[in-house]
Amino acid sequence: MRTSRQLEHMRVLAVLLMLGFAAFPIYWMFVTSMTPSSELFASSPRLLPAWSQLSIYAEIFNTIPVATWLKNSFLVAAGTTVLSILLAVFPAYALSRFRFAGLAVLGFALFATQMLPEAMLVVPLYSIFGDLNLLNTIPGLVLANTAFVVPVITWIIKGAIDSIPFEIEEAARVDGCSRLDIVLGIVIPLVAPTLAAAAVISFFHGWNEYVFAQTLVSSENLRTASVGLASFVGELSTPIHSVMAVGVIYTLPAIIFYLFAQRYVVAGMTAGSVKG
Amino acid sequence: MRRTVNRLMAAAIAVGLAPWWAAPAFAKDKITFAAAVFAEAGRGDRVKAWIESYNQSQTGVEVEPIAIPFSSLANTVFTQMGGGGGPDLIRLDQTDFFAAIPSGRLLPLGDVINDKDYPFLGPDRFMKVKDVRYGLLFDTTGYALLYNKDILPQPPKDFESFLAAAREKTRDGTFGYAYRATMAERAGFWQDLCNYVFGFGGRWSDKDGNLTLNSPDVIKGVAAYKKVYDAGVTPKGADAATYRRMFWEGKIAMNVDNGGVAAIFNRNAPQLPFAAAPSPFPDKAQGLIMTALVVNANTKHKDAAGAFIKWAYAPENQKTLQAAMGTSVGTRLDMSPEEQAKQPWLRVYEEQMQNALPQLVMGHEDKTPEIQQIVLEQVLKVLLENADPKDAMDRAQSLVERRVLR
Amino acid sequence: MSAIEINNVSKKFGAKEVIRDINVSIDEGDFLVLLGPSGCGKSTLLRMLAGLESISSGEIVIGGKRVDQLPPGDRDIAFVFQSYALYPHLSVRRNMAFPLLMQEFRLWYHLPIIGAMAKRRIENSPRVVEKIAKMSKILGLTDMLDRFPRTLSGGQRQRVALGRAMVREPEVFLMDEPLSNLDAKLRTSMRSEISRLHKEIGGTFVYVTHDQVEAMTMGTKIALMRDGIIQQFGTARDIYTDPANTYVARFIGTPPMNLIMAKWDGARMMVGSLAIAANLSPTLAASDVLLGVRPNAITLATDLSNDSLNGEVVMVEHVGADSIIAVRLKDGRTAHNDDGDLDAVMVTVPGYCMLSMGQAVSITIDPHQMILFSAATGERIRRLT
Amino acid sequence: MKRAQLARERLDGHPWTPYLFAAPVGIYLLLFQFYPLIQQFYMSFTATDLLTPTVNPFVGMENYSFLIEDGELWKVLSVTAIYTVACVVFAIGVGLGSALLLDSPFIGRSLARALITIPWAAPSVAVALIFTWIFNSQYGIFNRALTELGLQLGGENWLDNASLALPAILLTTVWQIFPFSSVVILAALQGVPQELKEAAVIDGADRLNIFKTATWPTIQPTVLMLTLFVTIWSLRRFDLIWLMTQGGPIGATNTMVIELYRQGFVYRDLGTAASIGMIGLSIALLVTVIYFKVTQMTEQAQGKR
Repeated sequence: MRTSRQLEHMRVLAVLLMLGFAAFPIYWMFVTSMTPSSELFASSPRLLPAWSQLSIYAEIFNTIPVATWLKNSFLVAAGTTVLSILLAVFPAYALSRFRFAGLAVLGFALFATQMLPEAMLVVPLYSIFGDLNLLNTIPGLVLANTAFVVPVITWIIKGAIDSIPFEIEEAARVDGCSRLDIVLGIVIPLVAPTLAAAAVISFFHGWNEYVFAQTLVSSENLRTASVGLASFVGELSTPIHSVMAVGVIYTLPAIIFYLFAQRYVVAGMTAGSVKG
Repeated sequence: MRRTVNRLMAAAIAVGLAPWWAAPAFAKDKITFAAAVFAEAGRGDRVKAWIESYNQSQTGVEVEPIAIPFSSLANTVFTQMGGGGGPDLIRLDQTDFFAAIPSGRLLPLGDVINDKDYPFLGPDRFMKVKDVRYGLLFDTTGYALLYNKDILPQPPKDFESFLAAAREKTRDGTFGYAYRATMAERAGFWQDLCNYVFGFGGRWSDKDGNLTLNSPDVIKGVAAYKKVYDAGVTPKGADAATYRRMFWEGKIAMNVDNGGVAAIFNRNAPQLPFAAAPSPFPDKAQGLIMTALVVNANTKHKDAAGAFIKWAYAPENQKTLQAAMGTSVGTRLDMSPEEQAKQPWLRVYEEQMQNALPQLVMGHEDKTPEIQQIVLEQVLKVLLENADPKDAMDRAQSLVERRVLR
Repeated sequence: MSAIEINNVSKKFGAKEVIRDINVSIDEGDFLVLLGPSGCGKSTLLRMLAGLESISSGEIVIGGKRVDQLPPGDRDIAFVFQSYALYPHLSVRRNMAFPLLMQEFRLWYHLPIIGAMAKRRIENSPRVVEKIAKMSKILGLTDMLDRFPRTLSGGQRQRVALGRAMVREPEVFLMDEPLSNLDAKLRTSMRSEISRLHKEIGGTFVYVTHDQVEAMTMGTKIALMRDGIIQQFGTARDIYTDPANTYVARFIGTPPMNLIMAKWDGARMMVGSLAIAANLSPTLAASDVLLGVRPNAITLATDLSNDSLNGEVVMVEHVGADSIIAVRLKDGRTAHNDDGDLDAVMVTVPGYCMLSMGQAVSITIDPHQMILFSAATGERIRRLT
Repeated sequence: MKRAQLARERLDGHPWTPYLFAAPVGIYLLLFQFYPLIQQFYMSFTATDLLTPTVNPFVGMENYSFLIEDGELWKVLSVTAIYTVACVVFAIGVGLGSALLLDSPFIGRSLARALITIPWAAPSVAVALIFTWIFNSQYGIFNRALTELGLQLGGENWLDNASLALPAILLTTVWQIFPFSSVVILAALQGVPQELKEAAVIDGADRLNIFKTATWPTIQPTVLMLTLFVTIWSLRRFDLIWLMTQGGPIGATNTMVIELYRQGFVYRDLGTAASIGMIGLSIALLVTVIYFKVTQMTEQAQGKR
């Protein structure tokens, strides 16, 4: 029989191992970015960053258009977030609250899009976008990404709306709200934590997306960070520590943003409105 | 039909989307030029500067360079061309060039440029298919053995001594040789493989265009590739970008590579004492890299593209381009003795050019990407799973016949 | 003028008819309680009054205006929900101001920032501020106006829900089991509080409950419902003393009215083989009847005789001031054993009763407190001379 | 169920309202998902070149029969199946383990809960890049660590080895998605009734029994749902595999989506690519149908319906 103290130690060890597993690759990306190129191929690897190499980051911004890439990724991500949320709230409400002919079709259609690989739709989307003059534009990328984000977040928001008691909406109706007033004035504030979570998901999708950004945009000054980073996987290209530095610059904001946004993903605002 | 539906839907939602952005209006005729070279360290900026000098020279046309990484250039550009768009000008790799011709995606250039006005280099003849010109030779180079004189004072003369030297020089983080052997670097793998196959007398097809993937000489080349692989003289896992950097940092003794790479070595490490020699293979034949400057058939700026082409092939501009690229460009240029002396390897490459063959499956130029994929997968089986080279190439031959030539 | 008129109102969910042709008219200032077991349609009827539920046929008139096709907000009503249905994202003050805000709401108020400013302006207008001050004073909510619903106790939330209903000063207050989520003690005090509010602010109340005590204590009128039909409509006294049928008789009163099977042979009332003294002479052909008698209209005796209804004690319950004794009759049956009750006559005896199980007793029924139902239909037989 | 339906009915306002609410997203999906999808469906019966996608000579079932006869499809399908099943097992397994670990109280738990989500937040392209570097045979930290530990595995060419590339890709994938399943399961664990656990403890159950009787029944629907999602995501995962191995070496990591992309963009054969897409889509649909059947059956078994 193990003592509870031993168990406690084992648990701490397990947690540390798990966190190490989760965080190590990102740490290693950072270390590699800070390893002077002469040491990169040394026989024993450098396990700690060489802080003297911090200037690599300043250098990166001077030699590689990282700032533009990040700006584009941000615009795509922010656009995707706004458009997706705008598009998702009303159908989510309809899915949760109405019973109408076509409900099942809409529900299934939203789910089915989860099964379509982006790679499959690139060609037809390219020709549609060509006709719409959307190629080589940030709005074009936003539209393409939104098509893949909206279904997911519609389901998520629907789930949150499901948990709002009908009585609250009925109270609003008695108080003189129209259906639109209810969605905008009651439902949206009540599902705000879920909307925040949905926004995080949308933002990440936009920030990370690669296939569309690679094909639907060709202008160098509209290139996103994902494509920019992938472009290093070529020949005659940039040294590995610069590549890793760009990787860090691209990854870190996402991680920090996520750690920050996590707080908002904790729901529970309806607690107390109904029952004891 | 599809078009019509597209257009209708386009019209329907264009109204709704119109305020999203204002269509940019350009005073100049703006055309785009996509090439992988713009993204390359060392050469990219110089070639971009070359284009900028064109933009400065006149007010009618503005050329915007678009850098697309080599590995995704064909995918990206072909998708865009298929969708009815794409850049106006493209520098296409030879395999992609031939792939694009049958589908009518390249604009015939017979009326843009008069052959006789330009002293094109020999490989330019490949730019014409059935007497129709689909592109212009943009840059070209052959292959030769590059070696670091600090590590290896004398170049090996034959394959055996080459292998022995490579073995001898592999120690303490230094490697005797480097080449590509992964699908992640499919195009480069193919180029390196072509050098071995050609170097051992093999050809992918005969004069009549019949496939000869399993001919004895091809198999000899593949076996040699495997021998090098097993010798443990290469930095496995280092991609070309990495091992080329290692070369100029003095960690690689030898490398069979093209003239562009030599230029990069020189530019990144001017003091590096490297030299070029003929490749150490029995047959003098080596691969030939060439790229074509083509005009997208979807272009709406044919005249602007033509104007740029005429400028690009003017002798003085070709000279600047040559300096930027470090390889031969489309036309023959005279070089002063001083320039020759500064870049002694250029002569070697020039001489090797005589024996150079395009890295294509002649007679099936447009099918080369598919054939290349199958051949490389079979060669990988030889390298990784110790498959018998003959069996593997027999299989490649039959797979290609079955899948590609169906 | 009656405050609410419900004329021939029916409601169907698919093939199922949950409200069947209801006609009710309520006077201004009435406190109507819709009473009945769960699933009887009382809540549906209330929701139809509110406009939360459509009606299948018939018409509803509130304050002289036909409203059955109007949205809830236009019916001049307020609704208090069982679950309170407070807006969790709004403070108490803003919860209460919400109906007033909606009266002046414009579509553009949905716009961010400027919409919010416009809403603030309304919420801070003297009219709204004064009303909320007044109502919160009445309800004792003044100190918690800036708190959020989740920080309030159940009773406090209930008050807020009432306050939100009251600020509109509507023609009609509709309440759907508003006390059922409170504990027993709080329920009693809220009960009198609601009655007090009804007197203080006036207006017509319609109140749904399944609790007969609430109905009896609060309602000026009670409508007892079952299966979508109003069984009886009248004052609490009417319903208690003068039930229209066995259902009403058994629904009201604790323990409920005893229904003893009897036979009217044209002249005498026979329970088993015993003719009992009954102050009844129905103009009725000989038939089976049910003798309705409240437990407190029966007296118990331990001395047996052949002229009394004899039986034995099968249950004794002490409920403080009274004791409840169940007596199984030796020579007579009750008509209420089908719903799981004891086949026994319930008797309430004041004080602590010392009778024990199995003891033989006799019962005597007060002849003036007997009522008669048809054994066949359960309807009240009123043709008495 | 019944109540929800009644409730829905009672909220119904104007008959057009639901359509008005659903219209924007309906039109949007029609335009950007289903119209292209129908094009792809049609294209799968044609010989279409990437360079001339508007020229679609109709060839009937030829693309499908080629795929079936060629035999490459079976390898692709088996790689896809292995990859998908392994992703589900490991991602959910590791996710469950870490969720249980993070559910029990310890100092710094909230920090640990936040940190574990790091991989989920990292963009795929960056993940592909760093793992390619980590798995590098000469300079990768993975091999160096293995050599330090004295394991025979050291020095392997992970991404270039036909039998090791898939495990390497799997490790990368699991690293990236296990935080997701961990967080989702962690949320489900909050719903485990404490009383049930305590009852099990009083009944003398050991840890495994407590898990089986109290924890598992509560989180089982969540785990099922995760299985569906991880399955579908694995079926369509592209960036990571493409950037790390392009489906190689020798087709060892050639999943359906990679093969689709290769057919379409390397071989420029959009017709064959589309037919692979259709086969993949049918598989995804099949998985979904099975999922709903299984959910239904387990719910019935547990008497929830």
